[in-house]
Amino acid sequence: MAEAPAKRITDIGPPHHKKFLPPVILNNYGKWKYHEIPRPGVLLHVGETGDKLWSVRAASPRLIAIDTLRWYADLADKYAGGHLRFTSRNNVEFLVTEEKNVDPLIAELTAAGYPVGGTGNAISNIVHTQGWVHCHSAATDASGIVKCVMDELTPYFTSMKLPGKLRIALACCLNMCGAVHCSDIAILGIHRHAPAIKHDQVKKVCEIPSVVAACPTAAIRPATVEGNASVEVIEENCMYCANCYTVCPAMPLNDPDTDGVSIWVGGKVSNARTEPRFSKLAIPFLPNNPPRWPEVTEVVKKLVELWAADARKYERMGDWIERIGWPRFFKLAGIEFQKQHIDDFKHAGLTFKRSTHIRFDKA
Amino acid sequence: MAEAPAKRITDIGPPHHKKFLPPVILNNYGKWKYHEIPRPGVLLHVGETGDKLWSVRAASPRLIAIDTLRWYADLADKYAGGHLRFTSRNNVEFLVTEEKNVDPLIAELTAAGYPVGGTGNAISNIVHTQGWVHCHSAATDASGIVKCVMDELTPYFTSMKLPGKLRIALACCLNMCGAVHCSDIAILGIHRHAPAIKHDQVKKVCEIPSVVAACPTAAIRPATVEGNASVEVIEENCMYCANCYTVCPAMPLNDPDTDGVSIWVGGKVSNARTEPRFSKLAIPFLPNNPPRWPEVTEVVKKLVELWAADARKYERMGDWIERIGWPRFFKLAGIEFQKQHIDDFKHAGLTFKRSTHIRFDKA
Amino acid sequence: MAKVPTPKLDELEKGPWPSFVTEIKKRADKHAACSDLLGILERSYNEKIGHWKHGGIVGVFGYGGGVIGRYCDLPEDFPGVAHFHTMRVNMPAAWFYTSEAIRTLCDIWEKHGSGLTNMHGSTGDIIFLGCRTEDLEPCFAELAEAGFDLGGSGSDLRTPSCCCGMARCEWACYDTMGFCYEMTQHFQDELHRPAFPYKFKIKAAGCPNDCVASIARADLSVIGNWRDNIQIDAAEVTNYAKAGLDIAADVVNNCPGQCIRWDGKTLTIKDEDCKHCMHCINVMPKALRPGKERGATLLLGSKAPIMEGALLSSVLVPFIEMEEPYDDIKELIEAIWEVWCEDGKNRERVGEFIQRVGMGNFLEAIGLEPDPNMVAHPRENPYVFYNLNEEEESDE
Amino acid sequence: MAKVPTPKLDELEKGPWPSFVTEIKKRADKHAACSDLLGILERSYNEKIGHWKHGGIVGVFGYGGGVIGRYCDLPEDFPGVAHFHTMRVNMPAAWFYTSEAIRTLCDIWEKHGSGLTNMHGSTGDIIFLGCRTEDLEPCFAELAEAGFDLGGSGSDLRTPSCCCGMARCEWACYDTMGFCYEMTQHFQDELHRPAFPYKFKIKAAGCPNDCVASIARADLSVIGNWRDNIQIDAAEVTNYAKAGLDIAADVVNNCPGQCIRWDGKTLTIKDEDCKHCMHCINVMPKALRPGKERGATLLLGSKAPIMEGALLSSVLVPFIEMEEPYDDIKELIEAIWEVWCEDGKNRERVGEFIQRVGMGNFLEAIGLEPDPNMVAHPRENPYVFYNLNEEEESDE
Ligand code: SRM
Ligand code: SRM
Ligand code: SRM
Ligand code: SRM
Ligand code: SF4
Ligand code: SF4
Ligand code: SF4
Ligand code: SF4
Ligand code: SF4
Ligand code: SF4
Ligand code: SF4
Ligand code: SF4
Repeated sequence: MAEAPAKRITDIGPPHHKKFLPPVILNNYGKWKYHEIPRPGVLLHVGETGDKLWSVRAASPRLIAIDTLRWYADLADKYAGGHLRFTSRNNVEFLVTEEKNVDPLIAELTAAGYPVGGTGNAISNIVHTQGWVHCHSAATDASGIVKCVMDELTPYFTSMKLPGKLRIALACCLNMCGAVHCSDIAILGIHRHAPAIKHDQVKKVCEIPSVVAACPTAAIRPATVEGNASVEVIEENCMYCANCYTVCPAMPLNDPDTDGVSIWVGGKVSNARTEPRFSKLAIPFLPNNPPRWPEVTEVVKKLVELWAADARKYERMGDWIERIGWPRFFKLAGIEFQKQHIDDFKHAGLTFKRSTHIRFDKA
Repeated sequence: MAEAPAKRITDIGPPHHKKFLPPVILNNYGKWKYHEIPRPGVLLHVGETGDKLWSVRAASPRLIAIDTLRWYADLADKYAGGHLRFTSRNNVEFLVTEEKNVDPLIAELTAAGYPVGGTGNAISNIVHTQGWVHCHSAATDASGIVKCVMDELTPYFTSMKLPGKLRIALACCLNMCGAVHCSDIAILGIHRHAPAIKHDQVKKVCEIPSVVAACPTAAIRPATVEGNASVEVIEENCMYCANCYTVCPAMPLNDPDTDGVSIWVGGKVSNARTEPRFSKLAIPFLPNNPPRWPEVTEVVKKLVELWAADARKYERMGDWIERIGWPRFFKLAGIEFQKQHIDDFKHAGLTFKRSTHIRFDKA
Repeated sequence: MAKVPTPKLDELEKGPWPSFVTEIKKRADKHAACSDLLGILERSYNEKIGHWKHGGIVGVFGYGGGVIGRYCDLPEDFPGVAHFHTMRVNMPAAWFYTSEAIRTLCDIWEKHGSGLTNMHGSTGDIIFLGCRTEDLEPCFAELAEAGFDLGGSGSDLRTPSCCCGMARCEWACYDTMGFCYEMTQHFQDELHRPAFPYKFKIKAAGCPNDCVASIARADLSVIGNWRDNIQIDAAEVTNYAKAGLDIAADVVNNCPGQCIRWDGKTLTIKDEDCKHCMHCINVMPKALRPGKERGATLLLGSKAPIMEGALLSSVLVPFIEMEEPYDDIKELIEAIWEVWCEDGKNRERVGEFIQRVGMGNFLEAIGLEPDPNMVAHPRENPYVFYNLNEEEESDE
Repeated sequence: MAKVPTPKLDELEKGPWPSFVTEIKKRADKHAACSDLLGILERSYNEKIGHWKHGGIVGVFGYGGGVIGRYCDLPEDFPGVAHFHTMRVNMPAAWFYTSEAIRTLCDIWEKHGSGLTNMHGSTGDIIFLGCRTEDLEPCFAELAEAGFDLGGSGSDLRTPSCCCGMARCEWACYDTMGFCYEMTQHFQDELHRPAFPYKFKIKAAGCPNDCVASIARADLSVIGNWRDNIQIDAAEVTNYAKAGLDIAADVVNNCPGQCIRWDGKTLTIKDEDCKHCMHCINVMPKALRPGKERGATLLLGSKAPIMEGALLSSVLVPFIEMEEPYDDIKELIEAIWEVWCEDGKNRERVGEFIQRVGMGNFLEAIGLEPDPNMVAHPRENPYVFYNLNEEEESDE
């Protein structure tokens, strides 16, 4: 750590947001009346006073260079009185008060390769994580898969023709940075081999009791290996969560051959209609196949279109599957139901089918 | 054990049922067409051939003397060609083939104090267990409470005016002999004190490792007490399930002051409409107050009538509560919601309210 | 009468419901066990505590199950119930009797025991309540002579039970009684000689109404089902409507499959969406019936709470044809027992065992393929096991 | 450009979605970190494995959080990313900026780091991606000068975040941004100096639509709600109907409270049955609005799967009025932290902690009464704890 400078400013927190809000917002703060979506990617909010605000939403790769940020600033100055924001799904929004600016702004964004959309019954940006760009823990890349999947799904970003919202998220390991576990479709990096233990280092860089305590399935126990105080992993109890690696760098799990991604479906967050719920395992494993991950993009697209074709209005992915039932979902999706789909962790019994409410395939 | 007699017959199993079936059943076996309930307690089954069978169902205390059984046999001979059966809820049924015998049979049963009913949308017999009549484990009596509760509910046995079926069951301890855990209303005997350990006997009559393993909450550990190899119970981890007592007689839990019953609601078994489900805790504790258990009878009657007044047709207790919500159930029932109602065992988190789907009391 | 006054128990002779106290009193003059039972019970009613001692290993020769030993803790005061064992007598399937059979049982039990019974116990047995140790064997011999045998207790197969099924119900999708009888006979050894990690119960219901509560209290729940279309008698539908049944409200709106249509004239069912819940059939028994391709759904693992919490049985085989002598089911049961006996812990029910070893592993061990009908939904947690080493090896 | 060819990454510049590779390339000529990032990433794409080492304790003076240390494992080949730490800069509430603020951030980050960012990280921070150790402190100083501070990392309060709420949404039931700001400021110490058993996240959503996914990923989820009646503008309802909205199918049939009636003319809501799901309001924003008695529901405990499995937050306070400076909520948070810091295990999130100690005990410890709204349903297992000894003692 650097030495402390003479006069340090600390603990000031972020700037107060009111400094950054445009006048139309300051004037209508808490007094918006309703909104409309005049075209995909544009939200029109109308205040009690009649004031109007057009928010223009554009796609973002999330990993952005300051060059692009400065261009955003320029666009904001040109069309939006210098006001912009980012959304909880990492899109950028320009806060426009003059209707005439909306179309030129959209034209400029689109021309530069930043599609406008993500509103209403659309697919918005993929919430994701660091992957091979920054994290030591990643079982797959993040930005790369996101790019490939969204390349396929852009038409659903720029239009609003889906039955409801569809939220996709990606996390590159089981730590699940982001709300992957409650997404309509989640893409999750996974390992499939127990940690490789560097026995000569464990004692030096890790606290053995913490390592033992870190394992959700109690697969780790202290052991002396080749004369080193270390740990051993009971391989059949290991499900590759990498929590041991999180607390102990001497236990890496990354492996080019067996790492890959799994696909989860049917989660949601909003309370609209049905309660929030977790995503469930659809496809246990797809290989890491950079740079374009064809297996992943294909299956995500297929799942989206299956849902889009069959779901009722407003029916989120999970609501749709609940209605048609998981057996039919597996059949329609052409996914083989495997051992891995059946829960075998703590609450497993509660996920078993505890009734005869079965739908049979009729001949 | 007695010495083996010279020529023993063993492993013959029960008599074949066809020996006991009346001709009308043998002739219509698997060929019944439909049924009607011409009056409470009477099922009329009609075969494809047009054959008719009236089954007359009468209440039974389940604990019956052979004197009564012989009287049943006489009644069967007199009205039912010598044919009778018992139901899965311990009622007796006379299998009558001549319509003219139905009413006199009912009259005779009723006159003798054996009400006829339990069919259709009624309360049938209470499935129950041994209690103080026979079991060492009982935290309450069984037959006694059943008698008191059914004395109150007999009008719902002899009529069919309820919204749906209502199944009550009683178990005198957490072993829950009978399907108590899936009943519309369950009455369950409970202890509320940790076992009293007879340290001088543990080693003699119990296997210490089995005792330790028997505790669902890991409250037991081996210990030397007053020089005896024995066990100790970490009292704050004990929830009085008595599983230790089941495997070790030296650890009794019975206690006149703190034993009593708890009331559970909303379970069901059938797959009709909704899936089978467990009963949930309504009242954590009511005292053992023999001989008439007024607190228990009162509350059970109240719950039945609350449900009867508010439920929709076919709506089982649990379906009704699901519809109105647990908060309103507690309010209507006048039951205080307490710490004990909130699950704190293994799957507790799954029973928490994980959404904002809340109904507020409107002013 | 009881030898002592029983003012508390006497209170339980009042009221419209038949009284178990009256029943005991019927025998109080005839058998010491019955008068002393009244006495000791009155004492329990006063003291709010039971007076029975824990267990006791008694039984009949060559059997490990079928008798529950019971001694009271006040033998001096109540010698009549010093021994008060119960015998579990295997009932006939679905509890059908002739008056003659009833009298035979009464005669035997009058001779060898208290004359008190439970008709029936919660597992389904005829319970002979109150037997002295020395009476067990003679009682058993006479029962056997009369064609009766004991049921299960301890860590064995428990007495299988079933609903009345085809004998008295139009909805039975298979012969519950025949199946129950066949299982009981086929597994006599497993029933009488405890050799399992814990008890194993089989219950057979003819349709999803599940009138023996099998899904809540049987390690193997066999529930009748059909896989083709519900049979509709259009004329009878019309009759129900005419008779005032509100088909839209009472039937259509309650259908969990959301697959019934009623336009005021015709009722149609989209059978591929039917969840086989029975409701529509229950409401209109003359008009609707289960389909013709009948069989059963096999579910596994229900039990009471101790120790991991109660379980409901869950789907193991979504649909199976039920054909005597049920060899496929017997094989499946044996495969389950084999795996469970090999790896189950002491006092671990099969439902708990499956949760511990994992359903996927369990299925592999018994040789069944995973089926999406086995789950309410696929897993939510990402803790997925693989066995790539083994897989690679087995690839070679 | 990257110093090495990047044919794989180049593939990711194709297609309609904006490319992160293009973004990195924009800086590749300007900063060695960016060209080497391309190089090392291409290597990962070839080898299917990341090239970053585990952690590394770096930071700014006096803070325990806000910086994630990162070193690559190929520093010789890619010296530009030998150090590649990230700084988590606390974003303004709901991510509102002026162009000026954006430019200020860009200038600072151009001077002290790679010039690559995430706008934003999953917790909400501005992520400065790729900083050398020696640049951390000067960068921090300049940020502070410009009015920015770092966010959380490690076992501290994480950067609170919120939806745009009253700033840009008609449904906000409280001032999410004001609340978020106030919490962030009030708990500056907890945010910068990790002293908890594990991380603690706060997320604030203005209504049950939960546009910051707070219920899935915040230890404390604050979700706006109302407790009176939905406001209905009858004229606008008519307009929707006229405009072709199928109110029966689209609104009434989707209402989980089953409490909306629409007779073709008038829409009525039985508000005591309303579950506050927002659906009807979402569909008819001009006609329906949340009630006037507004506040929030507080929920506790959501988190990602490791280690006990993922959790959703569950109701702690069904309804609370939201009044600056939110003293009651601050006190509640402090009470929660106190109990959790006292008894929580290392790396045990508060949601897991509650499950371990029991919700009932937890409520007692923080001084809240049990409420039936806290549970989906009461317990199913009979494993109920009592403390009769203590109760008797406290009775005295
Ligand atoms: C801008 C943003 C909040 C922010 O502060 O950044 C936002 C803004 C709005 N949301 Fe949202 N939501 C935003 C993230 C979310 C999230 C969080 C997430 O996706 O991670 C959710 C929960 C998603 C989930 O359930 O998995 C969310 C669930 C909703 C819903 C409920 C949708 C449903 O049917 O389940 C509505 C209601 C609706 O759209 O009818 C809604 C409605 C709205 C409205 C219409 C509210 C309003 O009156 O202004 C706003 C425009 C929505 C639109 O884009 O069509 N917003 N909204 C977020 C935009 C993210 C993006 O770039 O796409
Ligand atoms: C006789 C008996 C079977 C036996 O072999 O002994 C039986 C017989 C019939 N049951 Fe049952 N059920 C019998 C125990 C059960 C049980 C088990 C239990 O109570 O422990 C259940 C599951 C209860 C539960 O869900 O908790 C049961 C759930 C049903 C249902 C579904 C009711 C529902 O709406 O949930 C029906 C359908 C109906 O009644 O409409 C049904 C229907 C029937 C029918 C109508 C079947 C028929 O066509 O003959 C029979 C007359 C019912 C009546 O009493 O109204 N039977 N029935 C049992 C009588 C017990 C008694 O003495 O009261
Ligand atoms: C007699 C009977 C109750 C009754 O009055 O009807 C009974 C009585 C006893 N049961 Fe039971 N169980 C009886 C049916 C049940 C049922 C219901 C069923 O079989 O459908 C259950 C719940 C279903 C299940 O198996 O889970 C049941 C779950 C238990 C348990 C808990 C087992 C578990 O896995 O959690 C125990 C404890 C044990 O086995 O140690 C138990 C243990 C006992 C013991 C042997 C007590 C003990 O700890 O050793 C009781 C002897 C009482 C006595 O003195 O007569 N009994 N027991 C039932 C057997 C009669 C018969 O054979 O027909
Ligand atoms: C940067 C970020 C991902 C991103 O690309 O956006 C991130 C990155 C990391 N997270 Fe995260 N988490 C990030 C948001 C989240 C979220 C989402 C959220 O906060 O809304 C979650 C899920 C919600 C939750 O907290 O449960 C999340 C759940 C985790 C976990 C699992 C925690 C758990 O209790 O299960 C870990 C493991 C740990 O803490 O050791 C973790 C650990 C990590 C570490 C520090 C890796 C580690 O093992 O030490 C990652 C550093 C990556 C890197 O090299 O930059 N991260 N992490 C997010 C923070 C940016 C920001 O400050 O804005
Ligand atoms: S999900 Fe895992 S690999 Fe990805 S950023 Fe988070 S901790 Fe790192
Ligand atoms: S990867 Fe997870 S399951 Fe495997 S040993 Fe490490 S902590 Fe345990
Ligand atoms: S429930 Fe308990 S006390 Fe009652 S009979 Fe069964 S084991 Fe005995
Ligand atoms: S009563 Fe139950 S919880 Fe208490 S010590 Fe015995 S086995 Fe454990
Ligand atoms: S389970 Fe079905 S077949 Fe058996 S008696 Fe009940 S309704 Fe009839
Ligand atoms: S059996 Fe049940 S699910 Fe099937 S059509 Fe009838 S009511 Fe619907
Ligand atoms: S959570 Fe509610 S208040 Fe906040 S932006 Fe979303 S819809 Fe608006
Ligand atoms: S908010 Fe939801 S529950 Fe309430 S009335 Fe509207 S749709 Fe129904």
